Amino acid sequence: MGSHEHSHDHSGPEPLAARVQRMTGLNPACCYQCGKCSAGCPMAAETTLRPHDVMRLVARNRLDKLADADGLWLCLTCETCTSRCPNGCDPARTMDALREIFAAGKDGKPPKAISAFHKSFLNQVRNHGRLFEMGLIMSYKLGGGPMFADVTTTPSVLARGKLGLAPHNVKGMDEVRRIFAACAEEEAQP
Amino acid sequence: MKIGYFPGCSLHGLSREYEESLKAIVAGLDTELVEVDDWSCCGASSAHGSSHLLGVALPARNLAIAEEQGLPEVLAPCAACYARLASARHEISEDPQLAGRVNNVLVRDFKNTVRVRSILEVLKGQIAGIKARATNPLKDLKVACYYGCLLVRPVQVTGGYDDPEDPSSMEDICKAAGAVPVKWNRRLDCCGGGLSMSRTGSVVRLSAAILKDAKAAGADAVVVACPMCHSNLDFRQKAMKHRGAWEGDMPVLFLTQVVGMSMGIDPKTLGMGRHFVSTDSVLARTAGTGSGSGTGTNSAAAVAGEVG
Amino acid sequence: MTELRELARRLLSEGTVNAVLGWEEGPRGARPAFVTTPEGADTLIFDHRCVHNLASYLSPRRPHLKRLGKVAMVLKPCDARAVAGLIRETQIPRDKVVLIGVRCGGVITDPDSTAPLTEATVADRCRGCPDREGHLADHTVGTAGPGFAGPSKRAQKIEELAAAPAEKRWAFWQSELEKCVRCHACRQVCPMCYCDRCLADKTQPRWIESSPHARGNMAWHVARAMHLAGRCVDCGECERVCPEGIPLGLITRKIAQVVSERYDFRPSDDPAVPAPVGTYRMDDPQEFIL
Amino acid sequence: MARIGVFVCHCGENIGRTVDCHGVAEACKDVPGVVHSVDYKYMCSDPGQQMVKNAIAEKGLTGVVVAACSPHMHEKTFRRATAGAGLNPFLCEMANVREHCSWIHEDREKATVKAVDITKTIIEKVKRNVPLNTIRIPVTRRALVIGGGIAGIQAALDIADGGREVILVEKGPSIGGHMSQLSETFPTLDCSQCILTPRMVEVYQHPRIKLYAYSEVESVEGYIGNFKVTVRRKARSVDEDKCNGCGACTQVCPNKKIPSEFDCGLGKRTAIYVPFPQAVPNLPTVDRNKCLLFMNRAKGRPDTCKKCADACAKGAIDFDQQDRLVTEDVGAIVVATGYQLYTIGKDQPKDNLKGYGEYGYGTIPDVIDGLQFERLASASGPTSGKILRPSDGKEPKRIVFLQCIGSRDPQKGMEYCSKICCMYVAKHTMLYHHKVHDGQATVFYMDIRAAGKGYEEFSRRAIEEEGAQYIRGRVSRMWREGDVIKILGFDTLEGEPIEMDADMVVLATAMRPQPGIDALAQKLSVSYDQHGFINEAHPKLRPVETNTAGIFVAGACQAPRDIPDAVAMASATASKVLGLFANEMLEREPTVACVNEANCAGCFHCERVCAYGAVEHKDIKDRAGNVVRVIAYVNPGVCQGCGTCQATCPSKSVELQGFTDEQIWGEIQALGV
Amino acid sequence: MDATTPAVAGGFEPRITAFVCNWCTYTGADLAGTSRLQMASNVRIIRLPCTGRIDPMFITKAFERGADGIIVSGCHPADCHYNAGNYHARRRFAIFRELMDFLGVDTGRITFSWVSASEGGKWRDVVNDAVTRVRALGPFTDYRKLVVDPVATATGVVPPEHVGKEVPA
Repeated sequence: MGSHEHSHDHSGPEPLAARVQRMTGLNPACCYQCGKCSAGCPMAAETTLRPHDVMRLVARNRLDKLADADGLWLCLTCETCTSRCPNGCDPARTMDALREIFAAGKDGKPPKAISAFHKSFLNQVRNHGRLFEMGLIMSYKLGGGPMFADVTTTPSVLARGKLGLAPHNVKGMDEVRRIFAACAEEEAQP
Repeated sequence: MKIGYFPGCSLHGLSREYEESLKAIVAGLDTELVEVDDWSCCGASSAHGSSHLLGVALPARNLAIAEEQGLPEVLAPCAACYARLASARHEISEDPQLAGRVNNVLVRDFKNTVRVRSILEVLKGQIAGIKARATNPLKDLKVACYYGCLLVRPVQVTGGYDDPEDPSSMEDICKAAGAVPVKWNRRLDCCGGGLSMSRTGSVVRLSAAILKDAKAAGADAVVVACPMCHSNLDFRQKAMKHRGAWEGDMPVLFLTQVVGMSMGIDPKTLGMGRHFVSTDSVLARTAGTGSGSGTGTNSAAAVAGEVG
Repeated sequence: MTELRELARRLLSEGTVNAVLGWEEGPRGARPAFVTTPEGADTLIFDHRCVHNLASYLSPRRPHLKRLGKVAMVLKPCDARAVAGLIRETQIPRDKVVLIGVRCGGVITDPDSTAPLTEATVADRCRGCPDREGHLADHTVGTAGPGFAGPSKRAQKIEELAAAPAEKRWAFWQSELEKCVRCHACRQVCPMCYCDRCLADKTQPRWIESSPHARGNMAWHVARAMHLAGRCVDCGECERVCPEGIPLGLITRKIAQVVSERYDFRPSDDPAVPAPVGTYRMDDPQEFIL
Repeated sequence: MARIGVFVCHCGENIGRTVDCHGVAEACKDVPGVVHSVDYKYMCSDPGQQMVKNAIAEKGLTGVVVAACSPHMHEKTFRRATAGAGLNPFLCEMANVREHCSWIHEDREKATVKAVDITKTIIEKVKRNVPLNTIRIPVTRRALVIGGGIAGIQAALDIADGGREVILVEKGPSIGGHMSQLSETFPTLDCSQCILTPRMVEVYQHPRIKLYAYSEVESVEGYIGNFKVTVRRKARSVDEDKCNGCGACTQVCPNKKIPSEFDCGLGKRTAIYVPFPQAVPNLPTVDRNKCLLFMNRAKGRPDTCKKCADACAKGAIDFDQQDRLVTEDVGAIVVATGYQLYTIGKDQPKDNLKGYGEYGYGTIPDVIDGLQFERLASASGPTSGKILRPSDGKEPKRIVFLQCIGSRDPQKGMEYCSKICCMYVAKHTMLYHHKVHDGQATVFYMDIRAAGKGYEEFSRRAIEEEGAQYIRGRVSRMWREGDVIKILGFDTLEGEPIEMDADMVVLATAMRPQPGIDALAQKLSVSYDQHGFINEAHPKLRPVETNTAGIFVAGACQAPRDIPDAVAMASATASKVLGLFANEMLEREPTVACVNEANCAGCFHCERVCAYGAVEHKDIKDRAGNVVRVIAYVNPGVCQGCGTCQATCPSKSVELQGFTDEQIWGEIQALGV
Repeated sequence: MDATTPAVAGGFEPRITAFVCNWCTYTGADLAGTSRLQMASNVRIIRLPCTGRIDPMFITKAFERGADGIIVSGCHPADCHYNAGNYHARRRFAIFRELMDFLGVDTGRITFSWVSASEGGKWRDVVNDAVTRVRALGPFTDYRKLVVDPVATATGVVPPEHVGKEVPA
């Protein structure tokens, strides 16, 4: 009976539901699967794993199934799910926590393009304190984003004076780097 | 009135016209924006999707600086920045443990006293001033006010300055500027947000549905208060057409530009020329701008010519 | 002072009251006085030596005042809290007494002293007292002094005791309570102790051993503290009259702090404000309960 | 001088195995005052009880201690035996050496020491026990029923049929309640009004029921058996004695556009109106907020319209009628004030209710609630039973029902399940399919809760035979496009989002208690939960009693209830009331507080802590009749015996009989070293 | 260390007096019995109708009579058989506990708990924990030895007339 859950649970000694509850302060068991979150989810048509599925799989400790699906990475963080949830669950926050789990461990398989985008984005912030959009575009494409997409539009963006060519570094770069380092360090702790 | 100001990366980059128009209108509204010193990126969805602590600490750094500057409240015009800053404030106030961790990471004595305001919240408080200064009311301009996801929800984070399901502040502001808000259905739908670059197909699907609904409701333009929404609805119209999801040209304006136009501010100052979809049709409808100055790619000179 | 005397004279001559209870100059400083004639009003005084809480005289346990019929009473802001307590607990009807509030800037510790009112001589309860005039009054007279800043020495001593280990506190209180001779002056002077038959005098059963030894003394002072919880107006009279000099104010003040911190209650001179013991909130803190 | 008998029970092996029962009995012999101490195998057996009785008689015992099981088990048994031997039963107490000793310890030596201690504490207590007498309170054998819906009607009829007088107070102009608005009822689909109307008439004609319609309870004083109730009889502006119910007045009233409460706003009524044709009493009422004459008077203008008065042949219209207060003495009260529905609009009556912005806050005209659908489906309704949508009067071909609106939704409504919606939605789909043959009913649901006789079969029939489409999932958003309602939902069973068009949407909104229930509950001093539902005294064993003796609760003011539940509860309250009225005097355990009048200082701390309002003020007068003191008096009819007053009393001037300070003091003494 | 086994053979065994309400904790203790839950035998229960009936004087008297520890236990909030007695008790004992602490009594000697009629297991834990705690604190001779003059004690204890002879402590 119980062996089924155990064989699929890669989250170590702490069950996934408990782990998510610890991270979010929200009880995944609160989800009663009404589907209102998924009904309003803008990406419901494109994903195989909708918000209520995510909540269910968390409650059932199915980290394996969550890892296989694209839903987490297609989430737009629009929070429609959370704001309409009748029972005070927070699917958006839950998905944040799951992304965090996957980002930290090796279970996560975000689609290449999306992962590359987020990585590039954070690199920009880590290195400059602010987003350097031109740098983001370059680094995203080198880091695994579709190479030729938007190539045609970039010049027009430049023409409108929208893209700066040189990054602006904040003065408190030390602090920004420290924040990144400290967060990474704290997250690394069990 | 003095208020702290967190521009955010986009307002210094892709959406600089948002900042240009904002600065142009606040001058007329007796409001002074005090920029947060040496502000850094709020982390956007990339940060909180990879580390919860990082997603809170990055915005908290900016709130801490504002607090040190003695600013009781900070305006974050970008809806995404607003959501991150306001969420950070909310989460820190709800969770003393998190507050401690954030202070450890920041190495600052942050007391979380700064209130975060959205552009709607701030302009809503200035409606009388907007009305009074609307020398060029946008009489016939039918606008579809688009809120998107993060401006009015979740209500715990926003503090409920507007109804999360039936908001009205943007319509009220547009009305004060003389424009006519249309009644439409998709003003709270998501445009596709941060997937613009990484998954353009989804953005095209979602944004096209929004534009179609606005058009069906008879709107001349869509009004937004978010750089990301603007980029998806304006810049991606080309991709939408390319993929056969959308016909026509729907001008997409920042709310601050709408207010600015009503004040008779030069379209160039408002950065109307920086849009991808021409705003000429809008400028034509709101004839009365006496400036006649060129607007870059738009043929505003021609617009001005038509006035006479 | 003229204002007070004139008011007293008027109340007496117009027959509004049969007596005015205030202070007069005694052979050894200020003392409580009953004035029953308009002429007598000139003997009334009010200054920093008027320490006593006259509200005690309103207690039904002292029928001699009641026999005088309707009386007026001179009240400091702190005394007004005691009168409010008596009204709240239906011991006196509000319309049976005329209250003359005096504005106050603090009193000294010892009414017999000739010392001026200074930082050194001021009564401890006046340190940090925010009230310059009471709200429970039919007339308000006089001018208020500036008052004195806190913290009170009592509060400091309480903090000091709280910081000490339990054995130290035990030893401190045993050495203090050992001195108690059970004269019950603390009870007699307390405006809020008005029972006809005190628990301490009951024999069936005898909860409080009556002879003066540390154990009975402990029971007595615990009972007194519990009975005054949320009711004590912090007038400090118990401590002033204790012939053995036991710092009883520490106990009442400590309990007042507990009540204030846990139930956000301070003794009020508004009779309509309910006392915190005898009421409850569903979400009262209960961290000490398993 | 006390003469105590101690009886130690072995309880077979239950006590004897770990406690040396004989040793306990021997040890107790040395306790001063004990004159008899024995042990026996089964003290509760007939011979055991006989031992107690014999000892009382032979040794002249003044107190009995039975060291055996918990008093909750056999205290009554041994007190009965004690009384049987002629000793006051309250001089007998149990020492619990089984549950609290032999069963929880293995060490025989320690258990025996403890058993001796336990028995000694009770010996010391019993030494201080005094004879107590059962309290007898007179009972006024008339009942008040508040609320004239089906629960109130049933309670009133049952009590009246049982031979007692009933005062029935109804807030509205007619009795009948929500049941009179319903079309047909689940699971039998019988016509609601057809089964209700005869009962309404029966109430009206019953010789022992006094009906006060259009009246409200103003105040309640007293206690079980002895309530004094003041009822406000609101001015109808119609003389009840003169009016013959001909209805001529309503025909001529010029203000005909007032939304009818009975038709849930779907129909119209006049300013002088009878809410529905079968109303009981069949009397018109002038709505003073809508009547032109009164609206003019409010503005200080002269009376203009008096058409109703002119039309009345009986001269029954009385514009100057005033509210009247009448008082009634009753011995018991039944609360049956019923429910209201969660409002679908933006304005909500309480902060915790948020309304549904995602469904347009009910601004779409063709989004209605369940009661409105009942009116549409009712033959007596505004559409004569045709299902027509409010916006354009067209027959909706696609109708969608949303369940759990405001229910099971702690964020915007109530966390509880409203219980009846699953069934009435199933019924609605059937009624709809019966009336619109080419229509399709679709239901969005979370779970189908059909626990009731014939309920599951009924809801299955709606799906299997009548063609209702059931989709498991909540709807995220609704909006209007043209005259179509767009619905964005999710089918959690199919795993696909759904965008659906509908012509009409019915929201199965939550059941909430009536507005003003808190004020009424406070008047009655009965407790209510955070939603306003009246609390029952015990959720299992005392489901129709409230925490205040003599006040009972029936129907949907206690929790969401369907008709059979409400009726069953009403009959249960009636049997409770009739039981209470069976005797002229009410008997109660004497464990009540009693004031020492000589010592009471009249501080009334006891009054402040009493949860039952049992403490009264008593004047002590001198010979000349002047009040010299005011002291506390505990009404033994109201006191429930918690003793909080005694612990609070500074001078211990109030004593809880059976648990006096002396008794407790004795117990503590007995435990001393 | 298990509360049911003394620390050292022949070592100190605390005497604990428990004041409990009739409806929740007393019944919960009954349930512990019917469930045969084994627990330390140091506790003597005095039954009151409600925690609202429990007077702080009971506790000082029990200490005087040699109790080393006290348990006060009743119905959980909202469960009071008498609606609100436990709420009044909660305020009373919150203050009393702080008072005892201020006077130098180790508050570990006084245990307050909510134990419902269904919490037999919790009652066992409350008993065992209290016994373990008080055993570690040692005998409360500080309180008992407060009396210097034994004659005064004897006169202080006046038995009611009908009680018969009282054995001096």
